[in-house]
Amino acid sequence: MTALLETRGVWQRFGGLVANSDVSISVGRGEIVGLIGPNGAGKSTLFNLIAGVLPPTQGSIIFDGQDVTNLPAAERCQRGVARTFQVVKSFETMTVIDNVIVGALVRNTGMREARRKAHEVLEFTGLAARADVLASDLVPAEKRRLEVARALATEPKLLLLDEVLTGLTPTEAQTGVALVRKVRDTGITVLMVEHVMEIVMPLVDRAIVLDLGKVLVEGKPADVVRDPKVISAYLGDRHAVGA
Amino acid sequence: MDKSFTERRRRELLVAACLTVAAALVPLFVKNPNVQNIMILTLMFGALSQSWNILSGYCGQISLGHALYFGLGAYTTTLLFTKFGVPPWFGMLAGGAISALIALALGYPCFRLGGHYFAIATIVIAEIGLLLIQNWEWAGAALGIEMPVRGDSWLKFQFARSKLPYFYFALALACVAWFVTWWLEDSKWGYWWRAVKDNPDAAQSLGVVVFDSKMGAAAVSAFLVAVGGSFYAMYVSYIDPGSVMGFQFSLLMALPAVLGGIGTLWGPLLGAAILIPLTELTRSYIGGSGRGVDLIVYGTLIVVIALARPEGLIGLFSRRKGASR
Amino acid sequence: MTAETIIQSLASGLLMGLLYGLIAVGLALIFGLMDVVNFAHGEFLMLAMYVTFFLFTFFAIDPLLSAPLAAAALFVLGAVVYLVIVRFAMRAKANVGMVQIFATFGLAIVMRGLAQLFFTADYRSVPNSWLGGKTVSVAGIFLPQPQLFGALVAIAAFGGLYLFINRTDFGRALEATREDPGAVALVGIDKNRVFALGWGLGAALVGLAGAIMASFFYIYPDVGASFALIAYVTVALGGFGSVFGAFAGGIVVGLVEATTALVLPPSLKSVGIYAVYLLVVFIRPRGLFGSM
Amino acid sequence: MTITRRDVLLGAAATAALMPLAARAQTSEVVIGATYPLSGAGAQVGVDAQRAFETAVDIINNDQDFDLPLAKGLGLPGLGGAKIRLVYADTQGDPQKGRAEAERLITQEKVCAILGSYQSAVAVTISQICERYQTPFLSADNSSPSLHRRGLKYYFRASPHDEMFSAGMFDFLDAMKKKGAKAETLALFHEDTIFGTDSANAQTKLATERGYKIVADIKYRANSPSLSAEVQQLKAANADVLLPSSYTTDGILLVKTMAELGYKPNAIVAQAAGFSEKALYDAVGDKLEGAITRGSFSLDLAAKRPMVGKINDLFKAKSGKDLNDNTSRQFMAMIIMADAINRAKSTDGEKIRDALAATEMSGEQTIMPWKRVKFDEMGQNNDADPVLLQYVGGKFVTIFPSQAAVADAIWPMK
Repeated sequence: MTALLETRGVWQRFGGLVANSDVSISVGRGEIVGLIGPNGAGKSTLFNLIAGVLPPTQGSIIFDGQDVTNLPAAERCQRGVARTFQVVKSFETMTVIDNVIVGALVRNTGMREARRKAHEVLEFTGLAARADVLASDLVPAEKRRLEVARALATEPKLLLLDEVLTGLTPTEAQTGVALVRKVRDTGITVLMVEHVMEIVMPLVDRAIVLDLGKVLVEGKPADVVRDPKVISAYLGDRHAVGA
Repeated sequence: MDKSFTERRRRELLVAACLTVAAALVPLFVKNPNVQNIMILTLMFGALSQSWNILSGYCGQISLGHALYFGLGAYTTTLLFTKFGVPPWFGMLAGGAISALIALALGYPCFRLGGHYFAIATIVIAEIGLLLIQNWEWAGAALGIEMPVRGDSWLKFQFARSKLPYFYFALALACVAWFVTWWLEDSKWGYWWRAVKDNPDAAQSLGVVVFDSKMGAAAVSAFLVAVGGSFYAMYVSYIDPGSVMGFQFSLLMALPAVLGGIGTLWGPLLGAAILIPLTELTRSYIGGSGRGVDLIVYGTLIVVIALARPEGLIGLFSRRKGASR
Repeated sequence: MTAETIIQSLASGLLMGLLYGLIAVGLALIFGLMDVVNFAHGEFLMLAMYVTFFLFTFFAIDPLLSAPLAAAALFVLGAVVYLVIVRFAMRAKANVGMVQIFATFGLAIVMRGLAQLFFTADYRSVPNSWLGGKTVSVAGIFLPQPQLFGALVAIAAFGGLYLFINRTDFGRALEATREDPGAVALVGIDKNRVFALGWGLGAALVGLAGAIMASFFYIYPDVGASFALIAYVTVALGGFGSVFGAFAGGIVVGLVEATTALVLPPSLKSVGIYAVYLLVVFIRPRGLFGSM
Repeated sequence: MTITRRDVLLGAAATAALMPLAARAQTSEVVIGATYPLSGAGAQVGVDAQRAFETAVDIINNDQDFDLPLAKGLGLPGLGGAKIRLVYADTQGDPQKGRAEAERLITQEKVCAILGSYQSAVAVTISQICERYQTPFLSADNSSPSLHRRGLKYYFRASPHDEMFSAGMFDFLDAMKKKGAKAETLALFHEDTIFGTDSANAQTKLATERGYKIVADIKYRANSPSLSAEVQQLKAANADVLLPSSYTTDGILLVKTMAELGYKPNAIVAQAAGFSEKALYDAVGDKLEGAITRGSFSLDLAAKRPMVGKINDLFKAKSGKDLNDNTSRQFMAMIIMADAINRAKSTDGEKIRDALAATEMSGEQTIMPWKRVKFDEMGQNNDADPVLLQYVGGKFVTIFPSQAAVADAIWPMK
């Protein structure tokens, strides 16, 4: 089976700063992959390159067998890439249901269908009771969930999650983990960026560790956490290891 | 699951229909031309503000240069009529189409700009338009153009004394502007616009083509405002650059929406219904003093409303949730 | 067109440009501090001109000497406007941008009305000031003294402002507040006090400009309108929030205005300014010196 | 029942309150509307106009010994001594608002005639409305020549329009040339409004017809923050005569900028407007010694016609200013309108119109240097001659035409 997503020799430079150098990763269909690494490792940059916020300086990005390197974010979404934001970006003056409808409109042209789809997604993500509340009135954990709901409404093949579990209480995090599993069970591939290893390791099938803009290690979570290279990369960042 | 939503949409339509019928009956009882004039201006500014609201309220692109489209509508209609004898009904559509095209052409470079840079760009573009017309001999330059008034005619949309045809036209215009807003509110465009206003990055990630959204809003908004400009030209039957394209006019178009509730369905009409009679009455009854008291009253009112009801006067009518709509 | 005409045009444009910069810098300062565009800026200028005019008429104080007084008066006005109006406009939860635009726009109308009520609609001017009507002539190039003095004040004001922002505690507080209003509250800086002082300072700068303008310009309740749009364009051209940008923007606007009038009919000279603004922001969407 | 002090007081108060009502019922009043900019950029002119109209109304309503129509005796004898009441409306210089205000005055305030309106653009819409309601409109001070050429039945103008004014200016230049003065080349300096455009069009036409050379034709934006570029072009052209058409604001800035850029024109012949306003001379009078402006009015007339001086005193008591180009025309508009209403013996629009059309007032019965007031079929008075005034020693001296002149022109200016 071909990979759903592949980055081939991706470089990203900002002026003199190299954020990603020669990053080649691949994500298979139906996988949950964790993209981890210490602060400044270039996770967010790579994430943004995949989501289409900006094109890479060099290299190519292949999604679902097609080169999407130079496609803008909106078009990647139409092809099946959905994302959440690390700092939540809800449509604050809109209700929860309306937030989700925006996403649902990618694959539903009729308003009636879009609305139905949005309700379905709210049901799925456990936000149904809050449908008519303004997004600005949600508590932080709900806002995170709304991000996921909105992204799911676009009916993606690949869901990119940017630190959705960070900063949640243990109970909230557990609900989050359950939601991610549920998403994968519907056949959606998940690539999640997390800074704190402890949270993601039990969840992911495979982990890719970035350090200083390069792929450091990749493999099964159990192997990755034991890898000395990873430990030393995280050394300056004890807290994140969570050990 | 959709019941409350469908019901609300239906209720809005019903309220609008009732208000329209009620408004349509008023001039049958109120014959005073001065009051009728105020009602016509209220409806006109309500419609203009509603149209401005599409781009600036829903889509969040604050334009302070909509006088350009207003002027284009007024000038296209008047020039086609006076120079080529084209009835204003066609001039109106032509003006709308020209404005929409120009809005698209201007939107192409301008929609890359953010916030205040965009607002200032709209102001200076409208000013450039004003200066060009002011120096364009064929279009009357500073002298303006007068529509020759020769008796009543439906084809030419001219009526010497009766204000009823103008009133009903203005009412129709307000209805159309309202209905277009209502209709677009629950359409892909309506959702795209609000998403773009709230958070363009998030919108983009959800498949919203931000640029197209803004262009669509600009075209619809410009078209409707230009039709308003055509109406103004026919109603006043004299236009000159300063009075139809001035910066003040752009502000006057924005003001009702801001005071009534920006980005809301009812805000612009509510704002116009309060602001326009107030403007006219303060000028008529205290402006004659020549001491600026009318300005003080008018300005104070704007400050007070802006501070006391920042979400707009519509907030007085609905619960918080509704206010966001 | 002779070389002399061109040089004279550029010289006049430069002097006027520095003055535009001085008028605009207060606007830029206030914007940079708190993202607020003051739509009553032109009316602040108008009031400063009236202050100067009345000080001259009743107390025979020359505009040169009354400039600090006008600046002080405007400082008070600016701070009061912040405390009484803008502070509340900023509390709005939705559309803060529009609310503050229209709150200050309403204020502008009120100020015009008050000026007409108290000062009448008559056109005033300061007839015989020390500098008024005097001019320095160098090799056939004429440099009017009021504008020359205005240019010097503008340069001095920019220098002072630079030192003030970078070298004084209050200036640093201003900078800090501008970067993160939440954080300064934690270290015990009262945000409202800083903002009020920022507004006072911004208004004082336009007060300075008004005093200089009064010595060569006419004064009436609507005079602010002639300068308001230029001030906004100047600030935007330089980059919102950049004090240095306002300075540079002013010079560009002055020079562009002068050169446009050489090639186009003078009635179209502002078209040149507007076109340059559009050109700049289409290439650099945040103006010449705006932070990205 | 005893009558208390309080009852007496109440009774007295009641009687006092009733009295004026009864008195009002006896003498009917004639309501005339005046539409002017009373706020915004033109407010100063509008406010001065109010004083001019009030002066005229005082003279009409009270018994005054002037050789003006209606000055002697109370009110309008043709209407049983009815008094004139003025209603002002603020147009803010906006055609749409002017139109609305005119309509309000006619339908609500029941005015029988309207005077106006300073800005010609506003006069266009006011006169349209007046035509629709068959209410006479008398342009007091609008000078756009197109106004009376629109075939309106209810439009009248007693004062000259820009073409007549400009013709007067060129007659003067012709006369100066004959005397050997240097006046071959002209520089036009005009604002980009209706007034500036009309004035420049008329002047360009006359210059071509009469063989003058226009070496600079500078159209500038009204209320510009700076006029240095414009003045430089004037300086470079260095014409024999500078012909400015500017309002007060730009006039002040023009003169200041000319001084600053070291440009001393050989002669200024201005199209009034700002150059007949006191504010301009207060500001820059010292630099205008010898400047010439055309005008509708001259205080020098007071020597020949003493009432001019007295009326000027009455006006000055109200406004603190001498009558000028605008206020004198506004004053006369009121007198002419009242005279027509008096002769019409009615407040009916059509009758007043016919009376206006039949107006025949000799120049001596006005405060103006006009031959007479008589309207042609388009409502224009062609016998209103402009004068040329020269600013000498802090006041205006009439220098042209010869029958009105009290001094010779100083040429070139100092």
